Amino acid sequence: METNLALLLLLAPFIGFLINVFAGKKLSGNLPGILGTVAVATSFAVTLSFFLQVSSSKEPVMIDLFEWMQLRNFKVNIAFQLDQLSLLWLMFVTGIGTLIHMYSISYMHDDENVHKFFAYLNLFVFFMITLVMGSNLLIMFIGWEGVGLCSYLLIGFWYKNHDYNDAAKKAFIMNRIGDLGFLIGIFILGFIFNSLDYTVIRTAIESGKLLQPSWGISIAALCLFIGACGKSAQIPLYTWLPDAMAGPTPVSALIHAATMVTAGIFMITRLNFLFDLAPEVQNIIAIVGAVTSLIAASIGLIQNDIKKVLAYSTVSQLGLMFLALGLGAYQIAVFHVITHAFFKACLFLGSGSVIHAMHGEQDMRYMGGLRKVMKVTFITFLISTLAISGLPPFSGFFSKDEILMTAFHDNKPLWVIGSVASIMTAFYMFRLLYLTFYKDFRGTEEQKKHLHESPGLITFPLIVLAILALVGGAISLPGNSWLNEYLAPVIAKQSEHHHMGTTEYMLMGVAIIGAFIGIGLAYAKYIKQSSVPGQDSEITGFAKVLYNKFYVDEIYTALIVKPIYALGSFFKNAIEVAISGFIFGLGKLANVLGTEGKTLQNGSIGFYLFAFVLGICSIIVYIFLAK
Amino acid sequence: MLTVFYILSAITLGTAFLTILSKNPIHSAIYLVLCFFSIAGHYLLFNAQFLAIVHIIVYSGAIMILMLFTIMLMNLNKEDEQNKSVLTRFAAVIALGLVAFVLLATFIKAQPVIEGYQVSGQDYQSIKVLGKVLLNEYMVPFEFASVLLLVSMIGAVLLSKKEHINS
Amino acid sequence: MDVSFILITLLIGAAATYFAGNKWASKVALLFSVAAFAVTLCTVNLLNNGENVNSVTRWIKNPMISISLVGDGLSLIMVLLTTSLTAIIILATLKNTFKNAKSFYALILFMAFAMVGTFLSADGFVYYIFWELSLIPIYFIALIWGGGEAEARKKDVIKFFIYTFAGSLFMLVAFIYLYQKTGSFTNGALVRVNLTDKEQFWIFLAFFLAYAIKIPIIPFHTWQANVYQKAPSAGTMLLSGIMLKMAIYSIIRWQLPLAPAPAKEYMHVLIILCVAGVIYGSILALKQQDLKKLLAYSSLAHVGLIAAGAYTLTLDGLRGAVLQMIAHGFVVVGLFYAAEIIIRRYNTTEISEMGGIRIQTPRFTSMFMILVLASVALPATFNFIGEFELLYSLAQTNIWIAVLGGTTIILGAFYMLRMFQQVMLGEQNAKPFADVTFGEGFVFVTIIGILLFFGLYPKPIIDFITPALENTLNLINR
Amino acid sequence: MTTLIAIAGLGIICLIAEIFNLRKAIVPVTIIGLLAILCLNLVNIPGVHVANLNMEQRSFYNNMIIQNNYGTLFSSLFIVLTTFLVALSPDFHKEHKAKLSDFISIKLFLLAGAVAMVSFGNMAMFFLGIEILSISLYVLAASEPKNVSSNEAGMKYFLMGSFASGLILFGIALIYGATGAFDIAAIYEAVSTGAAKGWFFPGVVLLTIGLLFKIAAVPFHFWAPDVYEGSPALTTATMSTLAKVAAMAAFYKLMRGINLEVPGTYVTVLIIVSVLSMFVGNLTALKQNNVKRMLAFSGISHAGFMLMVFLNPPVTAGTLFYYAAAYTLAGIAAFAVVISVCGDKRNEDSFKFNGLGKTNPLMAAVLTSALLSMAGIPIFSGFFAKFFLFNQALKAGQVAIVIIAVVNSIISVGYYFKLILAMYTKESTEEKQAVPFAYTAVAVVAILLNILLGIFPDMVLAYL
Amino acid sequence: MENILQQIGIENYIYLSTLLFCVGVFGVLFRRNAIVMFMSIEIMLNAVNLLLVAFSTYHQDAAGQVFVFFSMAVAAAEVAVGLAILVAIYRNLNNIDIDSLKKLKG
Repeated sequence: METNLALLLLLAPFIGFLINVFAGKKLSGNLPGILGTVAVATSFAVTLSFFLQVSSSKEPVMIDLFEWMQLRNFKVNIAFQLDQLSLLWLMFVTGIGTLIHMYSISYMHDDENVHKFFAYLNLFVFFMITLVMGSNLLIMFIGWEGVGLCSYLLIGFWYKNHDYNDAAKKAFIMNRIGDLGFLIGIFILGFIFNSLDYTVIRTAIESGKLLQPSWGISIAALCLFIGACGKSAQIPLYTWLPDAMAGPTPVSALIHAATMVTAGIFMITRLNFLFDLAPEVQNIIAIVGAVTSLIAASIGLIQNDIKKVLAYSTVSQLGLMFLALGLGAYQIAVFHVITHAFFKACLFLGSGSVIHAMHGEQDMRYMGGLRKVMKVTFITFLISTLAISGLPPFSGFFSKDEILMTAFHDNKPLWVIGSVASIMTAFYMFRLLYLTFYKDFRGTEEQKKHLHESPGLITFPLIVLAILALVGGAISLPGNSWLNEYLAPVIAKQSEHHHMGTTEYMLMGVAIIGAFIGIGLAYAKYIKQSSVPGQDSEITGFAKVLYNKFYVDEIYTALIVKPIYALGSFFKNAIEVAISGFIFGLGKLANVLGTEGKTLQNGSIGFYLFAFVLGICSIIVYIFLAK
Repeated sequence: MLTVFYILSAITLGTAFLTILSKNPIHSAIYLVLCFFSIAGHYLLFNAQFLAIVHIIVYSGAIMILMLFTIMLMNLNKEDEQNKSVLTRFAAVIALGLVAFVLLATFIKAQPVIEGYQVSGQDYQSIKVLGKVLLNEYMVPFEFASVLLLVSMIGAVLLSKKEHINS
Repeated sequence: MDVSFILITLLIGAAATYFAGNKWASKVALLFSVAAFAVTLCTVNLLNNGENVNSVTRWIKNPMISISLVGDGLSLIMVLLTTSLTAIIILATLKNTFKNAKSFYALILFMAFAMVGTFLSADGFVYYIFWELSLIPIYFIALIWGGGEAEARKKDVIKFFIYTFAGSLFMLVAFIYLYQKTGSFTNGALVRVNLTDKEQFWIFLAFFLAYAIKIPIIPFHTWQANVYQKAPSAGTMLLSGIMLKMAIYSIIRWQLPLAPAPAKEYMHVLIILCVAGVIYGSILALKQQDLKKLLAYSSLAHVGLIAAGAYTLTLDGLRGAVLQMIAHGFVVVGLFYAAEIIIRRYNTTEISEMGGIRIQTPRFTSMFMILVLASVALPATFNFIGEFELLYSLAQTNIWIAVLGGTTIILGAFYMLRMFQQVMLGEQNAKPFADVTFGEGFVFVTIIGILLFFGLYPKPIIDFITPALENTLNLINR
Repeated sequence: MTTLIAIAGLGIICLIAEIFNLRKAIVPVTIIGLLAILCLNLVNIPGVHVANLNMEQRSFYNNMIIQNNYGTLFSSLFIVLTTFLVALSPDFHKEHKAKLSDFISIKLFLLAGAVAMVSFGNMAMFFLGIEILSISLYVLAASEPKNVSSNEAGMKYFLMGSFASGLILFGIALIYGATGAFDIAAIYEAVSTGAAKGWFFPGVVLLTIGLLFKIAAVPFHFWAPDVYEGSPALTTATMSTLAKVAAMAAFYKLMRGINLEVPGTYVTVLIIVSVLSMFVGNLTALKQNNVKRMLAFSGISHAGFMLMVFLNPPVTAGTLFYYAAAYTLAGIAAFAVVISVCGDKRNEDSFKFNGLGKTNPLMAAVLTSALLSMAGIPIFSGFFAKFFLFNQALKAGQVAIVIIAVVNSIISVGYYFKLILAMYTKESTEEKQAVPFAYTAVAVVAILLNILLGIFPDMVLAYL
Repeated sequence: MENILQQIGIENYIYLSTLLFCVGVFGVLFRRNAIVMFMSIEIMLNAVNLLLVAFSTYHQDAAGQVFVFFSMAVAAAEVAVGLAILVAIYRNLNNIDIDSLKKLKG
C-alpha cells in the first residue's frame, strides 16, 4: 500500500506530463492546465497523508523497487525514502507547485503551447519529487539532472527568441559544471562507503569505522558542494539564475525561487552527517554563502528589471541559507528555505501579475502607481516584501534572524556580511515596491488603458502565499521550534539551541533597525525625492559596475568561453590540419617517389641494360668481394 | 701450345672488339666470322673436331649468313649510325671495366687449387661418344630442342606473314 | 542451433536481397535483418539456459585454423546490437530511393554478416578475415551512395580505407607472430601463451594501431569526420553505430587478454590519450558548421571515453564500455537519422542554413531532443548508466582523469545544445519542414524506447555480460 | 612426361588443323585437349601430404624429367592458365584469323616450356624450357608487326631477354664446371659431398640473376613495364601470369634442388631484391595511367612478395604455389576484363574503365574482385597467399621484412583502388559495347576459382 | 690421350671466356645498331660455349659438349626470331637504331 501510494505521489505528475505531451494539443482551453494542477495536487494530497503518518510515527517509509546499476563494489537500486526531511520538502514542493500550476492556468492562457508548458511543469515536479524522494545519491542525481533539464526546457520555453535559448543553454551548462562536481563526489563516496545509500553512509559514519582518511570525505563534501553551487546558484556558478528569468514568470517562481534552486540545500542537509565530518568544507560553504549573499544583494540594488531584482534577491537569500548550512545550522537553513519559498514565490507571482497587467513590460522605470489598480497584487506583494526585508512578525524575520544569530555566535565577520546583505535586501525590495506600485504611472498611454487587476486564478495563489509568508515563521519560533524537533531524526548533530537571552534580543533589534534603515533609504530616495533610475548610459562609477553585475559574465566569457572557442579554432586549423597533413604527406611522399620511379623508367634499352649490369656487379661484389 | 693459345685468344678478343667497334655492320659481321673461326680454333685445341665443325657450320654458315642477309636486305652497309653521346660511351666503358673486374676477381678468388690435372684416357669427345650421349642420355632435350626450333620457325613466320583476311 | 545460424541468415539474406531486385530489395533486407535479430535472440535465450551455442568447424590444416564461433555474454550482446541496429538502419532507409538498391541493401547485410562474424570469432585468423571483410561493403557504400562533391568524397573514402586497412594489417602480423609461438590462432590458446614483456609490447602496439584507427583515438581520427560527412546516412550509422564498436570489443576480447603487461604498464598513457580525445573531440565539435561533422566529432568524444574505460582494466570500466557501446550505438544511429531527416528535407548539411524547425515539427523536435539528451547522458537514459560506470572506473585509476573525462558531460551538453538550438530553435524557417511520418517516428520511438527502458532497467544486460567480462578480467590479471 | 608429350602433340595438332582448314575446330579442340591433359596430369598426384620435395617423385629418361607434386601442381596451374588464355584468343585475334593457329600453337609450346621448367631433372631441360618460354614470348610480344609499340616491346624484350639468357647459360656453365654434371641430383650430390669446386657459387649467383630478370625483380625489372604496355593485351596477360610464375617456380625448384647451403649473403641479396621490388613496383604503380603498365608494376611487387619464400625455403613450396595460383587467377580475371574493355584498340588508359560499374556491372565486379585479391583483402585467395607468406616469413623470424611487406600492401591499395574508384564513381565516356561470351566466361571462372581457392586453401595446400 | 689442359690450365680458359663475355656485354651497351647488338649477344653465347667445352674437357665428360649443341640451337632460334622482329621494325621505322625505340616509358 505504502509503495503504491508513494508511486502515486511520484508518478502523478509524470502521468500528467504524459497526457499533456501526447494529448495536450487536443485538449481545449484550460484543460491542460487543470490536468496539470490536478496531477500535482494529487501528489500534494498523498504527501500530506505521508507527512501526517511520518510526523506521528517518526518512522521513515522506505521503498525499494529494483536493482538499477551494478558497480564493482556496490549496487544501486531504484529505491525511495520518505522521511521527515523529504516529506517536508515534498510538502512545499507539491504545495507551492499546485498553487503555481493554478496560477499558470490563467497566466499562460493565451500561449499556443500551453499544453507543453504544463507538461514541462509536471515533468519538473516529477523530477523534483524524484530528487527529494530518492534513497540514494544516484536517484537524487536523476532528479537533480532532470530538474536541470526541465529548467532548460522552461527557460527556453519561448524558443523563437535566441536570447532565451542562450539563457536556457547557459543554465543547463552551468548546472552541469556543478553536476560534474556532484558526480565526482558520488564516486569518492562510492569508494569510501561502498554504497550510495544515505542510511548506509550514515550508519558507517556513526559507527565510526571508516577505512579511508577523512580528507577523502572532505574532498567528497567539497565536490558535492560544487554540485550544490551549480544548482543553487552560488558563487562562482550563480550567473545563470538571473538569466533564467527569461522563462515565463511562474517558472521563475516555482523553479528558480521556491524549489529547484533549493536542491543544493536539500542535498547538503540530506548529507549533514557527512558535512559534519568536514569542518573545512563547512567553512568554505559559509564563506561562499555569505559572499554570494552580499554580492547578489549589491547587484540587486540597482537593477531595473523587476524579475532580475527578484532573481538577485533569490541568489542573495540562497547565500544566506548556505551561510546557515556552513555554520552547521541545518534546521535553520531548511527553515529559511521554507519561508523563502513562500515569500519569494509570492513575490515572483506578484511580479508576474504586474507583468501580465503591463503586457510583458518588465522594466520598473516604466511602471509606477500600480497599487491603485492592482490592489490584491499590491497587498500580497507588500506582505512578502516585508517578510523578505525581515520585519517581524513576518516569516522572513524569524528565519533570517536565526541565521544571523547563529552567525553572530560562530563567526562575527560573516554576521556583518549577512547583516549588510539584509539591509541591502530591505533597500532594494522597497525600491522595487516603490518604483512599481507608488507614484504615477510612467508607461505608455496604451499600457495605461489596459491596466487591470489579474483574475482570480492569479490572485488566489498570491493570497495563499501571502498568508503563508505572513504566518510561516510559526513553524520555528525562537525558543519553541517545531521544525527542530521534527527534523531531529535526520540531522545527526543537533546545533545547540540558542537560549533567548539579551544578546539575542539585541541582535533582533539590530536586525530590525537594519531593515528599517534600508526601507528608510529607499523611501527617501524613491518617495521623497521621487527619483526614477536613469537610462543605462547615465549610470557611472561603481554603480555602473554594479549595474553590469561586476562584469562577471564578461569575465567568464573572456576567461572560459572564448578560450574554449579559441582552442577549438586552434584544434581545427592547426592540429587537425597538421595531422591530416602528415597522413597526406605520407601519401604525397609515396606519389613523389612514384614519380621518381617513373623518370627512372626512361624507355632507353641502353639505360636498362646499364642498370642491369650495375645490378649484377653490385650483387656479385656484395656476395663475393665485400668481405 | 701456350703460345698458340695466346695467339688464338688475342685474335678472339681482338676480333670481338673490332666487331663492336666497326662502324659498318658488314665489317662487324666479317670480324665476327673471324672471331668464330678463332673460337673454332680453340675447339680444335681441345681436340673437339666435331664440335668445331658444327660450330663453323652453324655460326659462320647459318647464323652469320642470316645476319648478313638481313643487313643486305635492309641495305645497312653504310656507316649511318648516329653518334652516340659521350655519356653512353662512358657508361659502356665503365660497365665493361666493372663487369670484367668483378667477374675476374670473383673467379680468381673462387679458383680451386688444381693439383696435377689427371687424364683418364677415356674417350669422351669422339663423334661416336657424342652421338651416344646425345641420343641416349640427352634424348629428351634433343627432342625438346625441336620444339624450340619449331617455335622459332612459327614465330618468324608469324612475324613476317602477310595478312590476307579470308573469312 | 548455434551462433553460426546468425551468420548464415545474414549471408543468405545478402544473397537473397541481391537477387530480389531493386524493387523488393529493401523489404527482403528488412525481413532478413529482423530474422537475424530473432535468431540472435533465440541464441541468447539458449545461452541463458546454459546451452552450448558455440560452433567449431575445421578449416585449414596448416596453419591450423578452424572456424570457431563462440557465443558468450560479451560477443552475443554485440551481435544483438549489430542485428538490431541493422534492422533499424534498414528500416530507417526504407523511405529513401537508392539507385541500384539491391546492391546497397545486399552490402548492408553483408556488412552486418562480417561484423557479426567479427564479434563471434574465437579464432584470431577468422576474426581478422571478418574484420577486414567488414571494410569492403562500407567502402562501397560510402563511395557509391555517398554525398558531397565526388572528388573530395573519393579522396576521403580511400583515405579511410587505406588508413584502416593499414592499421589492421599490423594486427595480422601480430596474430601470425602469436601463431608462431603457440601453433594456434584460437583465443583460448593465445591467451595462455607466455610472452616476454617486450613481445607483449609490440603485439599490443600492433593491435593498438588497428583499433586506434578504427575507434578512432586521437591522433588517428582524421579520417572520421570527413567520411561520416560524406557517407550516406545508412553508412554513417553502420560506421558509428556498429563498426567502431568492433574495435572496442576487440580491445576487450583480444588486445587486453593477449597483452596485459603493456596494458597495465602504459595504462595511464592510454587512458590519457583516450581522454584527451574526449576533450579534443568535444571542443572540435563546438567549431563545426556541418551537422554530420559535428556528430562525428561528438562520436569521437564519446568513443574516446569508452576506450578509456576499457583501458582501465577494471570490471566497471569494461562493463561501462560495453554498456556505453550499446547505448552509444543506438543514440548515434538515432542522431544520424535525425540529421538525415533534416538534411533530406533541407538538402544541406550546413547548420547555418537550418534553424526554426521546431515550430513546424513538434513531434520530430521532441524525439530529437530526447536523443540529444540521451547523448549527453542524462540520468535515466541508457547512456547515463554507461557513462557513469565509465567515469567511475576512471575515478578508480585517478580522480583527476575522471574529472577530465567528466568534462564530457559539460562540453557534451555545450555542443549538443548549441547544435540543437541552431538547428531546431529560433524563428520559423522560411523553408517548410514536414513533421515525421509514421515510419520515421517508428524508428525514433524504437530507439528511444530502448534507451529509456534500459536506462531504468539495465539489469538484464548487466547480468548477461558480467560473467564474460569477469572472465576477461581474470585473463588480464592472470 | 606424358603431359609434356601431350602438350607438344596438341600444339602440332593445331598446326595441322590449320593446314586441313579446320580453323573453327582449333580452339574447342585445344581447350578440350588441355582439360584432358589437366586430368591426365592430376592423376599423378598421390593425394597424400608430402612435406619434402624430393620424396614421392618419379624420374623419366635418365632423370631428364622428374615428376612430383610440386611439378604436377604447377603444371596443372599452367594448363589451367593456358586454357584461359586460349579461350580468350579467338575473340582477341578476330582481326587476324589467319594467324590464329600460330598463336594457339605458340601458346601451347610456351606451355610445354613452362611445364619443362617445373619438372626438369637436368639443366638442359631447364635451359631449353626457359628458352622456349622466352622465345615464344618474344614472338608474342612482337606479334603485331604493323604496330610500332609491339615492335618496340618485342625488341626490348628480346634484347634484354637474350642478355639474361646469356647470364643463365654462363651460370649453368660454371655450375657444370664446378660439379661436372648437368643433372640436378648429381649436382646436389656433388655439393653435399663437398666435391663442388669454387666456381659453383658464382654460377648459382649468375643463374639467379638471370632468373630474377625473368620474374622482373628490381633492378632487373626495367623491361617489364615497357614490354607489358607495348605487347598485345593477351600477351601481357600471358607474361604477367604464366611466364612470371613459371620463372618463379623454376627458380624455386632450382634453388631447392641444387643449393644445399646458401650463405647468408645470398639470402640477404634476395631479401634486398625482394624489398626493392616491392617498393619500386608499388610506388611507381601509383602514378600509372595505363592499366597494363600499372599491372606490370604490380607484377614487379608481387615478384618481390614471392621472393619472400626464400626466407624459409624448405617448407615454402606450398606457399609459393598458393601465392602463384592466387596471383595468376586474379591476373587472368583482371586481364580478361581489361581485354574486354579495351579490346584490341591498343589503348588501356584507366579512363577507359570509367563507369564500368554501370555499363557492365559483372565485369566491374570481376575486376574489383581481382584487384582486391591482388591487394590482399580477405576471402579472395590473394589475402590467404599473403597470409601464408607472412606466416612462413615470421616462422623464419623475419619480422622486419614482414613489416616492409605490410607497408607495401598498404601502398598497393592506393593504385588498385584508383581503378576501382574509376569504375564506380566516374561517368562512362564510352558507349556500351557487347562483351564476347568468352571474355565473360574466363573472367568469371577465373575469379570463382580464385575465391574457391580462398575459401578452401587446403584444396591445394594439402599436397605440398 | 693428351689433353690441352695439361699444358694450359683451365683458369686461362675461364679468364678468356669471362673477358669474351664482358666484351659481348660491352658491345650490347656500346652499340645502338640492333644488328651489332645481336652480334654482341652471339659473342656472349660463344664465350659461354667456349667455357662449356673447356669444362667438358676438364671433366673429360661429353655432356658439356652436348650442351653446346643445345646452346647453338638456342642461339639459332633466338637469332631467327630476333631478326624477324628487326625486319618488322625496319619495315615500320626504316631504321634499326635502338634509340628510336623510346616510345614506351614512364
